Formats: sequence, structure tokens, C-alpha cells
Amino acid sequence: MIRNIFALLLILVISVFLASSIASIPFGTEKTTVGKYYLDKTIEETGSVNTVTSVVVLYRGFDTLGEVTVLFLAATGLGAILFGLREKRKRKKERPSLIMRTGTRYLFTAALLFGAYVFVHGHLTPGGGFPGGVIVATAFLMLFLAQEGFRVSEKGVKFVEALAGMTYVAIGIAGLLLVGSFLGNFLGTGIPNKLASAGIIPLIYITIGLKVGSEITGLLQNMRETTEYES
Amino acid sequence: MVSPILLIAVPLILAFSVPLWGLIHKKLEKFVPLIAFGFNTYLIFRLLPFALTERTISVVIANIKPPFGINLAVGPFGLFFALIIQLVALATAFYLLSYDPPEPSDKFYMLFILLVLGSTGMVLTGDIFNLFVFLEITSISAYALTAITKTGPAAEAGFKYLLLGSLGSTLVLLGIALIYGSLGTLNMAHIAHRISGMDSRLVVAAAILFIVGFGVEAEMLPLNGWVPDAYQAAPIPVVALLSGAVAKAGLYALARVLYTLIGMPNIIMLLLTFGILTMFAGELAALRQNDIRRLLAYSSIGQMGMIMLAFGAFGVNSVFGGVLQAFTHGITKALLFLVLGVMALHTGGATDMESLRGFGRKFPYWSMLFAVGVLSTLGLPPFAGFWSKLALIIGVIIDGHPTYAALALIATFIEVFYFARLLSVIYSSKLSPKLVERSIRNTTIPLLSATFLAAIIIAVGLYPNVFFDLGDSASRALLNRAHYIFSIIGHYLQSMGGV
Amino acid sequence: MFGINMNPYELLAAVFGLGAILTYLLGHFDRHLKTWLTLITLALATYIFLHLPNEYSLESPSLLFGIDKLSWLFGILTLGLGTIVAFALLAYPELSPNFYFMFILNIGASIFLLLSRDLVAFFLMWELMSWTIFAMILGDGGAERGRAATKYLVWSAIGAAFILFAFAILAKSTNSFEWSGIVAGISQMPSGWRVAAIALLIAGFAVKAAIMPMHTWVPDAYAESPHPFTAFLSGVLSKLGIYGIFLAFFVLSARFELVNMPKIFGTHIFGYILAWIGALTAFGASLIAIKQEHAKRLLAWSSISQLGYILFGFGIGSAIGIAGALFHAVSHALFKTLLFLILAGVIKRTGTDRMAELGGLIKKMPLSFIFAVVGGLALAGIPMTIGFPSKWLIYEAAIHQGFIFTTVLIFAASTAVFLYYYRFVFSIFLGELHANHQDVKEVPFPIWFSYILISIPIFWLGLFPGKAMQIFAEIAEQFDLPAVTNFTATTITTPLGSFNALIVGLVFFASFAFGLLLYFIGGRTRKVHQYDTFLAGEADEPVKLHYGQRFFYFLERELKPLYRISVEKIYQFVAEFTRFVADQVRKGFFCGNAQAYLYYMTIFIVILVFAIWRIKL
Amino acid sequence: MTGQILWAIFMPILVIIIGLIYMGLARKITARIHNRYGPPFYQNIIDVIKLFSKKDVANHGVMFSLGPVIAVAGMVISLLFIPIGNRPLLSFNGDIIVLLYLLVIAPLGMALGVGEGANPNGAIGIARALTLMLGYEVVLVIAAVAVMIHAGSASFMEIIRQQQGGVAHWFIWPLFLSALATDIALQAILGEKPFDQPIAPHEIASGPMVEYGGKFLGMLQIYHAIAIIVETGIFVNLFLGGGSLVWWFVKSFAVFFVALLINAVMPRFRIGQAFKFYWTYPAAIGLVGLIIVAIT
Repeated sequence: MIRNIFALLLILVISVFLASSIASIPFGTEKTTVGKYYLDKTIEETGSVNTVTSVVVLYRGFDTLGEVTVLFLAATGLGAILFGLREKRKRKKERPSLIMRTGTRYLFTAALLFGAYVFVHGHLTPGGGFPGGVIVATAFLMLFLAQEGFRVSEKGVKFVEALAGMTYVAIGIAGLLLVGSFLGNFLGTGIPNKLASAGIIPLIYITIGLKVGSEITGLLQNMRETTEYES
Repeated sequence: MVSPILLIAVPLILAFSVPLWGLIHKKLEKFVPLIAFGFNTYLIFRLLPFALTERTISVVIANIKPPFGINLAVGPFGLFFALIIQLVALATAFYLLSYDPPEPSDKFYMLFILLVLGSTGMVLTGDIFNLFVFLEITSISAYALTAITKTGPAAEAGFKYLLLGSLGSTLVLLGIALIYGSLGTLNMAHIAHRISGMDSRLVVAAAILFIVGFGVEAEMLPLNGWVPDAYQAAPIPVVALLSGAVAKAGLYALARVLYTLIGMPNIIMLLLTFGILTMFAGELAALRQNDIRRLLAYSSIGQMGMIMLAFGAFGVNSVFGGVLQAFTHGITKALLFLVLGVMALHTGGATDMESLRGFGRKFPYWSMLFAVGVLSTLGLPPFAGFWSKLALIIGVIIDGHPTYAALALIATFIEVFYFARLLSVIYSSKLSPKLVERSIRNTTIPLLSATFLAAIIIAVGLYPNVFFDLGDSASRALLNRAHYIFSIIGHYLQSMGGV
Repeated sequence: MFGINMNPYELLAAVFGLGAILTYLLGHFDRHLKTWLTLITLALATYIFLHLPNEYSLESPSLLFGIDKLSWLFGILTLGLGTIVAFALLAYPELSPNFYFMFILNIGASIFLLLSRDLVAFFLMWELMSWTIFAMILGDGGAERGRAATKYLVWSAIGAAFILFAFAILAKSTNSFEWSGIVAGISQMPSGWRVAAIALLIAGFAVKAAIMPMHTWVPDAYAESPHPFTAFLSGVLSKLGIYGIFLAFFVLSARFELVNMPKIFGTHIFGYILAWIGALTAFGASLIAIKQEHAKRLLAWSSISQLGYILFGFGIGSAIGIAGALFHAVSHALFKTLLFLILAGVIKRTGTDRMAELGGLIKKMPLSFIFAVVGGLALAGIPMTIGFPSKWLIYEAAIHQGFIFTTVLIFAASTAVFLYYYRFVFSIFLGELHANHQDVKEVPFPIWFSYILISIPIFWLGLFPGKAMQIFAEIAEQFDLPAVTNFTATTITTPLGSFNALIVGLVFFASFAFGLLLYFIGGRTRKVHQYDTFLAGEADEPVKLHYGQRFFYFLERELKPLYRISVEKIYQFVAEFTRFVADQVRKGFFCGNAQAYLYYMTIFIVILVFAIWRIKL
Repeated sequence: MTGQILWAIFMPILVIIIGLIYMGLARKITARIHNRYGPPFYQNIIDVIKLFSKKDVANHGVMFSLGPVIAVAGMVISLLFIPIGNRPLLSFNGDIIVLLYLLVIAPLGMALGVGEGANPNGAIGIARALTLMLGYEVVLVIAAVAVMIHAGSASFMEIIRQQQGGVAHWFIWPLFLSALATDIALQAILGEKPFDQPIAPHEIASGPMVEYGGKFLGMLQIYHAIAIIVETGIFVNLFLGGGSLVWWFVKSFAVFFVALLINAVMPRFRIGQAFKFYWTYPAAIGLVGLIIVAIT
């Protein structure tokens, strides 16, 4: 009890400290040098009309590569730790209904397509590789939920995941070789607002989309297998 | 000059490719880490002459010049740490060839590569947010690798590590947010240039958050509770990397942030106190420890404390000692853990002192390697540890902190005590009944990899010149804040009219 | 030299390095090859050592080496006695090649320690010398050896820490790592730091020199180290500590004379303190030596006591005192090596050094007995042996300088020498022969020949002390110290009195002839069995009564209050306390509870907040 | 030179005879104090002659035989380094400290010989003797240091020279406490009660002498005879100003006589008590004396 109260006090002190620190940051002023630069120069420098995308994929593309890796790691790590533990915990569940099963079959393709659309148009519209990939994974999630005994090929997932990841890095190295800078835009900016514009951004978003999609699918599969249906 | 970015790109592409190798043949997987770090080590040696020049260069990514894009700030200090990480990684990757990885093996190798990659990225990057990203890569792969054997203690250790580590990274992110919120930039050089204009309360807050966040990885005192458990539960090659790569990367981040970004001597000198406390806690905890793995883990904490102490002394001499000590500690601990892994093969997995009693009589070469590691840790010639410890103590005294140097020396007495006890157990004439005549596995490959590390220790001990030069330029580079700022964003500042 | 274009210093290092490695590698093939290789290495090293040029600097890492009279003296002792001990090792083929490797490395490190002219080189060699001793004590032995070796290494680390700390202070203040630069710059040092540095240096070297209260490792380490090596450890390696003290006390402090310090009887207070420590060491250790049951421990305590004499001589610091201390260093090196070698031979033949289990070996090992007497005479300081002039000089210096109380202590210590020395020689060689040792043989040739080799200088310098005095005078001159100049080959004269060693020797032989004359005047004698003794009719058949255990028990009883004063108790308390704290840290702090760790983190943040706010805001 | 050598040969014989007479007188005087008649004063000379003419002596080995030889030799050499009757024989070649060490040769040689005799009584006797020695040596040294500091020299001849010119110049006056301490130490050095534990005939059968008979015992008698002269002689030289040959022996006998008187009426201490005694009272007396000398 005393421990808890003391802990509460400690947290209070930390909160006060942080709050008072943060309170001193003037908000909304034009202090963010870098942000202003991005807003001003995006289209000119990258050809992407979606500033967020250009920041994510070009200005801070290296971070994105890192974040993709982090996501990959999370999936891999989870897979590694859950490996072999799958069969241990079984829960019984009611089977999905017929409507569910039929409906998901039709929705699956649409969802896949939508996901692909989102990551291909990342430089033009809101969205991009990450949401796109998640939408793709959602398509598979539907099947996992609705289709009894549905499995994706583990090898296939791995293959796509690996290839997508490698392609991302390969694009980066291509930039290094062609324009002397890792992840450098070796395709030119193109005409803004066209689909085939903004240089390597769409390419990267495609790889990200595929990678995220396959990763999350794999992750879902890993987690799904802890359940079993009532027969 | 070859591009340092390849140090990250090549292992990354290889890490992604591990499953593909596995599709061809299951046995091919284990060569991937070796290829990756073999290549990286080659690159590092190509870059080393550059590390001797004391210059920091900015490697631009995506053709966008800092402070707007991300860049690698490759300087002697970072390269020195990258060298440590790569050497340890190479030896460990070689060791992996004869190691039965926990299943799933492809994921194990991927995580393994990414762990090293993350640490390498941390020491090379010039962007604070990128540093955070690499910290995440490092720590997440470390959590996963700690728990990968899926035993009870491993899961528990992994959980503890995850809890502390993720909280730490969150704090780092918060710190970055504070800085970005007030300065509007993420480039470390740019931040360093502007930080004097920042509200000092915010700087302090960010400094605290960074110390706590990176302190978890650097095994700083109250944040290192995960260390003994993780070192005991994780697979041996991972442990070698935890002390050889992860801890060093955490230390680098701490030093870089405090010296370059914050740059306030008062705050840096807090490291003196934390270093001393960490050192005493580690050494004392090791004193009565009977399990050698945990003992080495505590000793690792102690050594990290000593290095922190050197970094806290805020002077070129002590930092010189600190970087040298980081090098020898990384190599030595990796050696000790790799040898310990083989020792455990001969006792059916047990690593407590009683099980290993008399090991030296049966396996003289292995124990000799172990003894080299121990003696080097104790700072005895003709091993690398002698020079680093000498440089560290003398450096701290010359930089004006004799009291702290004296405390550090007192802590080493404890260290000497338990290591001497360890050696006397290993070289005891009484044999443990658990020792088997021959290990179940061929130990040629571990032998070569441990010999490689021992050879580095002895070579550096006998010819410390290059080592000194590297450490010298590394320490000067760390302290030369103005040069760092200028070489990264000098062009930008000029274009802004010298603002 | 040898057709190789190498600096002699490099050559010397190469000889030691290659010798060690070759001995280690080839030692596995033949039992005796390793010793012969060691001897060859040492012989080559001695040859090169005698032809070293004055100075040599290694560019990288920048180390400076050189030779002077002092390092020459200690170097000759090291190499000479090292070679003799190595020769005796011929009788110990069972020692592992590891041992030989460490032994050669150790001698090499000692030699380069003596040759080093800058702090880094000195410290490097010092540490190398220290841990190779650890390796040799540890050897491949049991729990006791492990404990002794651990104790040794911890103490050695403590000593090294003091030295390193002092070196760092010196280097910082004088901005130089070279001895010459430090000596030149030391007068600019703040006097507090100066005193601290020199005190630390002396304390650090005192560990190796086995000066109280840094001596506790000595009895254990001496008792557990390989028997022939103990001779080297006590005879030579402890002298390296003495060498260090000499450097610290005379070379560093002589230059600035500690001008502001008060003087007592013409000696500055620093020297006075040293003299007291030395005298107490000599006195205390000799009293403890009396009550030992194991011969090795007895000699170990005796070593501590004798090294106290040397420190005492340094502390007096007058011309006679310095010469006496250096002389005693030489003589202790010789006779203690001899005594430990004899003990090694005894242990080799009987397998024990417990004095109660030995006895009567004079019948079986007469040569060993003779040299035990020789060594004992030198240890006790009987004229004609080297032990006398060295002790005599120290006494003369002490009385001349007015060190009254310490002189009494020193005299008492040297009286105690008779007690433990007689106990040593009686319990082992005299008295009744133990039933287990009826078939014991004389020690093998390499061992007894090494006795002869060491006995030659013991007598030679005992009869012609002037030869040694010449060297000491040169050393003193080299370091600008006062020197004893009033001596001839056989006579030393001090302001107090004089001593002619040769006359004493000749007269003794004349008196001995007189005694023999009396012997031959008397009637014939009849050889009787050893059990044929007078027991006042109390036993009708021969009983075995070897008076070996608790030889001086009545004395021990009276000295109990003194024995109760033990610095070891303090160390044990410190160790216990450290263990307690260690357990608390390990079990309490690293408790394995994730919640607790988060708690720590929170507390840590709060501490940081307050700490930094106090600093900054 | 020749004279000196002749004197050096003659003097030991003279001293042996005088010493034996001292011993005989001691028996006589003690007997008279005990109200006995006692043997004639030349009894010990007769004893020695008898012992030397004895045949068939038990011999335990070479060192056993050498013990008495070294004992005699050691005492003779000590004798030669003491100025007797102000005649410096060899004492220019060694000072007091040298003498203190030469004095040890004889007991040491004897102790080694006793050791080979393998009789535990002998060894116990030696152990006692050594313990006693540790006791009185401290006292003796304290006194000797006082003398050396007072005289500013460790040379016998210098010390005697400073005491010339009458009784008033004797060091016993300025160094009274030291002299007193030395005299107490002398009691043990001479082996008289209450400090005769090493011999203690009733407990350990004469201790060191237990195995020695015949000519060996005779040599030990001779050794003892010289020892009495040497030991009293040191006191005479240090505190009583030496003197011409006759005077010297008179003074020496006087010192011996004091010891005898104490011996005759005293019981024996336990060895532990004796040791403790020496390290307390006489040592304290000596130290006070030493401090006084050092201050003045």
C-alpha cells in the first residue's frame, strides 16, 4: 500500500516535471524549420503531391526503412516466440455462419484490390504502403475468421515478405549506385498528380505494402492457430 | 571511399533474404550472418584509415542534404564503436556455424543480423529520430532473441527486458519530441547548433529522458535489472552480442546525446556518479555469484559502469580511456561468453562453478582462452585490457577526478577477487563429476572463433599503437562538438548566412 | 651480436619471449628439456644483460628503457638466483610446462621492470611480473592453492592500484611519464600531492615487499606456491618491491627532501615513519614465525621480518642505513633462496613441511643439513656470513642516528631469529628420525649443487663485504645520496665502530682448531643408536620422542596478548562486510522482480529531476 | 705482533683456569650460604681433568661431537674480542655489536649438537634457553644502546677510554639504570637462579647437557668457565671501566659474586614467568635509562 502511494507520488512528480517542461514549448508557431521546408519544397523536389508521403518515403525514407524493419522484427519476433507454442492452448469456438463464409469470399478480392490501390496511390492520395498493407492483411483476416481451416502458405508469405524487403533495400542501393545516394531518387520527379510520378515513391510504397501485408498476414496466421473450432 | 551506408544496407538485404536461403537448403541459413558480418568487417577495415583522421563526414541519404534529410554522420567515434560491434559480430557469426539455433532457425538468424545491424545503425546515424529507429530495431530483436529459447526463465527475462527497454525507448521518443517541438529539427548537428537557444528546462528534461532511455541499453545502474536474467537465459551467441554490441551502442548513444546534443558539462558529469554506482553494484553483485554466466553478466555491468565513469569525466584523456575500455570490454566479454558456451557443452549445460571445477586440467587450451579473457578484463599485460584500464585510470586522474579514479580502483579489487576465485576453480586439481571427456559436438569452429578474439586481445596488447591512434581520434572527435556541427551542416549554415 | 641487427634490449625481450614460448611448446615432449631450455634462456639473457647499452627507447608504445647501477645490481640478483633456482628445477620434472612458461615470463618481466625508465613501462612490467606469480602459485593445485593465489592476486591488485594512482598523480603534475622528467619536475608539485604520491608508491610496493600491514598474502602464497619457486618468490621477487621503495623514497623524495617536514634526530619524519613500520614488521613477523608449525610458513614469516629490516634501513636514510638496507636486500636474497631450496629438497624427499612430522634428517641428508646451517648462520647474522655485515650496518646506522626504540625492536627481532631458526633446523634435521623417513635419501644433485652455488657468495661477501660496499657506494653516488666510503675489501668502518670480516673469520678458525685440539685430547668415543638416550629410567625400552610440536608453547602463552593484535582481523571484517553488502546488492537490488525494476526506474527519474534541477536551475 | 699472538694463545688457557676456579668458588660460597661445607675451590679443575681422561663416551653423531667444539671455539673467539685488563687484542676489528653476535656462536653450536642427541630433555632445555634469551637480550640491548649513545661509540676501547681516571668516571654512575638492567640480565646470561630454567636439573635432567658425558662434558665445563669470564667481563668493560689485569679480574669476580648471592637464595621461575619478567621490569628500567641518555 505504502509502496503504491509512494509510486503514485513519484509519478506525480514526473508528471509535473514533464508537464511544466512541455508547457514551455510555444505551440503553433513557425518554429519547425524542417516542417516548413517540407511544405514549401515537396512538389518541386519530389514530385509527390502528398507531402506526408514524400516525407515518409523520401525525406525520411531511411526511417521508414527502419520502421519497416521494426515491423518486420515485431512479426518475426512474435513468430519466433510463438513458434512451437501454437498447439498448446486450444479454445473451442462456434463455427462461423454461412453468410460469413460466403460474404468473405466475395469481399476478399475487393479488399485486396483496395489495399493495392491504397499503396500504389500513396503519393497522390492519403494512404500509402502501411495502410495499404494492413488492408491487404485485413482481407486475409476475414478469411481466417470465416473460413474454417484456411491457411496461407507459410513459404509463400515468407517469400513475398523477403522479396519485398529485399527489393526495398535494392531500390536504395540502386539509388546509391545511380545517383550516389542511398535511397536516392534515380527516376526523376515526373509530372505531379500523375500516377507515374514522384520517382521511386510508388515503387517503395508497393514494396512496403507487400511487405506489411504479408507480414501482418503471417502474424495473424501465427496468432490464429491458437484457436480451434467446435465440430 | 566506400559508402558506409553499405554497413547497414547489405546486412539488411541479407537479413530479409534469410528465408530464401532456407528455401534452397536449410543449412545455408547459418552462413548468412557470416557473409553479412564478414562483408561488414571488410568494409570497416576499408573505412578505418578514415577513422584515424578525426574528421566527421555526412553521408547523405536520398540526396537530401541535412538538416532536411537523414544522414549518416560517420566519424572516428562512431566508426570505433562500429568496429567493436563488427568484430564481435564476426566472431559470433562464425561461432554460429556450429551452433544449434533455437527453432525457428531462419527467424533466429534474421533477428541476429538485425540486432547487429541496429547497433551499427545507432553508432553511425546522424539523425536523432533515426537513432531512435535503430534503437528500436536493436532492442526489439534483443527482446525476441532473449526469449527465443522459449523456456520459462527465458520468457521471464525477455519480458523484463521488454518492459524496461520499451519504457526506455518511449522516454527517448518523448525526449526527441521535446526537442523537435522546440527546435523543429531532428538532425543532431543542427540540434547541437541550436540547443543553446532552447529553454534550459526543456534541455534538462530531454537530457533526463535520454539518460533514462539509453541507460537501459547501456546497463546503467537502476535500469539494469534485466541484465543478469537476460544474460543467463539468452542463447550464448546472443549474450556475446548483448554485451559486445547492444551495450556498446547504448553507451554510444548516451555519449553522443550528452556530449554532442546537450553538451552541458554538469549533466555529463552526472555520469561519473552513475558510473561509479553502476560499477560497484555490478562488481558487488558478482562477488558472491556462483553461476559463471550471471557472474560475467554482473561483471559486464561493472565494466560498463567504469566506461560510463570515464565518459563522465568530461575530458579527452578519460574519454580516450573510456573508448579503449569499451573496445576491450566488448571483445573480452564476447570471448568469455563464447568460451563459456563451449564449457557448458562439457557439463551438460551447467555453468555454475562447481560443475566446471577442474575444467582447466582437462581442456587446457579452452581454459587458456578463458584465462586470457579474464586477465584482460582485470587489466593485466600483455593483453588489451591492460592498456585500456591504464589509459582510463590515468585519464580520469589527469582530467581532474582522482577521487573517482580511486573509487574505480577499489571496485577493481572486488573484480580481482571473484575473477581470481573463478580461475582457481577452473584450474583446480579436483575434477567436477559433471565434466565429460569429449563434448557432444565438434568444437573446432568455436575454437577458431574464440582464438580469433583472443588473438585480437593479445595483438592489441602487444602492439597497441593502432589501437591508441583509433581511440585518440575517437575521443577527440567526440569532444570536438564544433567540428561535428560544422562538418554535417556547415553548408547549410553558410547558406543561411552563418546563423 | 649474433649476426642479427637488433638492439640488445629487443634481443633480450626476444630471448625471454621466444624462450618462454619454446619452453612451453617443447616442454610437452621431454621431462627435462623444459628445464634445460629455461637454463639456456636465462644464460643467454644474462649474457645480453651484461652487455646492455645505456638507453633504449621503444617508439610504439612509447616506452623507455635504460640500465644503471641499481638495476644492474637487482638484475644480477634476479638472473643469478633465477638461474640457480632453474638449475634446482632439474630435480622437479613433474612441474608442468605452464610453470616454466610463467617462470621465464616472470623473470623477463622482472628484468625489464628493473630496466624501465618510464612509468608506463614500469607499470606494464610490474603487472606482468605480478600475475605470472599468481599463475605459478595457482599452478594446477587444489583448494588451498586457489585460496592463496586469490589472496595474492587481490593484494597484488591493491598494490598495483596504489602504484597506478601515484603514477597518475606524478604524471599529471609533472607532465611527464619518464622518470627523469618526474624527478626534474617533482619540486614543482604541490607538497600535499607530493607526499601523497610517494606514500602511495611506498604502500603499493610494500605489498610485494611484504611489509606489514600489507603482508597477509605472504604466508599463504609462500606456503602454497611450488616449493622451488617459493625460493625465488621470497628471495628475488620480494626484492623488486624493495627496489620500488628505493625509487619512491630516495629517487623521488631525495630531490625535494620534504623541506617543510619536521625532522626527528636528523631524519625527516617520512623516514621515521618508514623506520617504525619496518621495525614493527621485523619484530612482529619474527614473533609470529616462532609459533608456526609448518616450516614454509615459518620461513615466510621470517621473510616478512627480514624485509622489515630493509625498510628500516631505508627509513634511517643515512649513508650507513642505505648501504645496510641494500646489503641486507642482497643477503636476504641469497640466504632465503638457499633456505627455501633446502626446504624444497626436504619436502621433495619427505613430502611434508609439518615440522612435527619431520626430524632426524641429518642422518639421511647430511648435505642439506650443512647448508641449512650455512643459511641459518646467514639468517641469524653470524659473522663470516653475508648476513652479519648487512645487519651490523643497519644497527650501526640506527644507533648512530639515535633511533633508540626501533633499534631495540630490531634487536629483539634478530634474537627471535635464533628461536625460529633453531626450531626450523632442529625439528627437521635434528632430534629423532621419524619412522616414515627411515629410507629417505639425500636430495638429488641439481638441488644440492644449487646449495653450493648460493653458498659461495654467502661466504665470499661475508668475508669480503667491501666488494659489495663498492657497488652500494656507486649506487648512492648515482642518485646523489650519502655514501659510505670508509671501507676496504674486508673492513667497514662507521663513526661508531668498525668490523673486519676477514679477521673474525680467521680467528674463528683458529679458535675452532683450539676446540678440536681439546676434542682430540679426550678419549675415544663410541657411536650409539639414536634411541639410546638418557631418560632417567622412565622408559625401559626406547620411546620415540621428537620434540617438534609447539616448540615454544610456554613462550606463546606469554606472548598471547601480542598475538591477539592482528591486522588480519580488520581485513577479515572488511571482507565480511563486503560480502554482506554484496549479498544485499545481489539479492536485494537485482531481485528479479520486474515491478521492482520499474520502481527503480521511476525513482531514478525523480532523482535525476532533482539532481539536474539543482545543478542547472 | 708476536707478543700479541702469544698472548692470544696464552690468555684462553689462563681464562679457562680462572674460570674453573670461579666455578669452584661458586660451589664453595653457595655451600657456605646453604650452611654446607662444599668442595674445595679447585674441584672443577679436577673434574675437567677426570672427564677428559674418561674413555668410551657415548656419541650420537658428527654434529653431536662438533657441538662442544663449536661451543668452546665460539667462546674463545668472543674472549679474544673483549679487552681484558685494558689490553686490546682484536677488539679493534669489531665493536660491541660484533661481540654480541660472536657470543651467540657458542650456544648455537652447542644447541645444534644437543639437537642431534635426540633427547627431548635436551631440546626442551634449548627451547627454554632460547626463550630466556629472547627475554634478556632485549634488556641487554636496551642497556648496550644506552652505553653506545652515551659514549658516542660502539668500540670497546673507546668506551673504556672514556671511563679512565677513577671510580667517578665509571659509566655505572651516569648509566645506573642501564647497569642495573644489565646486571639483572646477567643473572640469566650466567644461568644462575632464578633463571636457570635451561639447566633445571630436577625437571629436565640438566637439559642440554643430558646426553653429554666424558670429554664432551669436560669441554662444556671449559666453555662455561670461559663464558663466566666473558659475560662478567662485558659488564666490567661497559660499566666498571675495565682496569689492569688484576683489577679486571677482581671486578669481574665481584660481578659474579653478586650473581652468586642471588643464586644461592632464590628459587627458580617458571620459564614463562622469567620471560615475562624480563620484558617488564628490567626492560622498563632499561628504557627509562635509555630515554634519559637519549635526552641528555
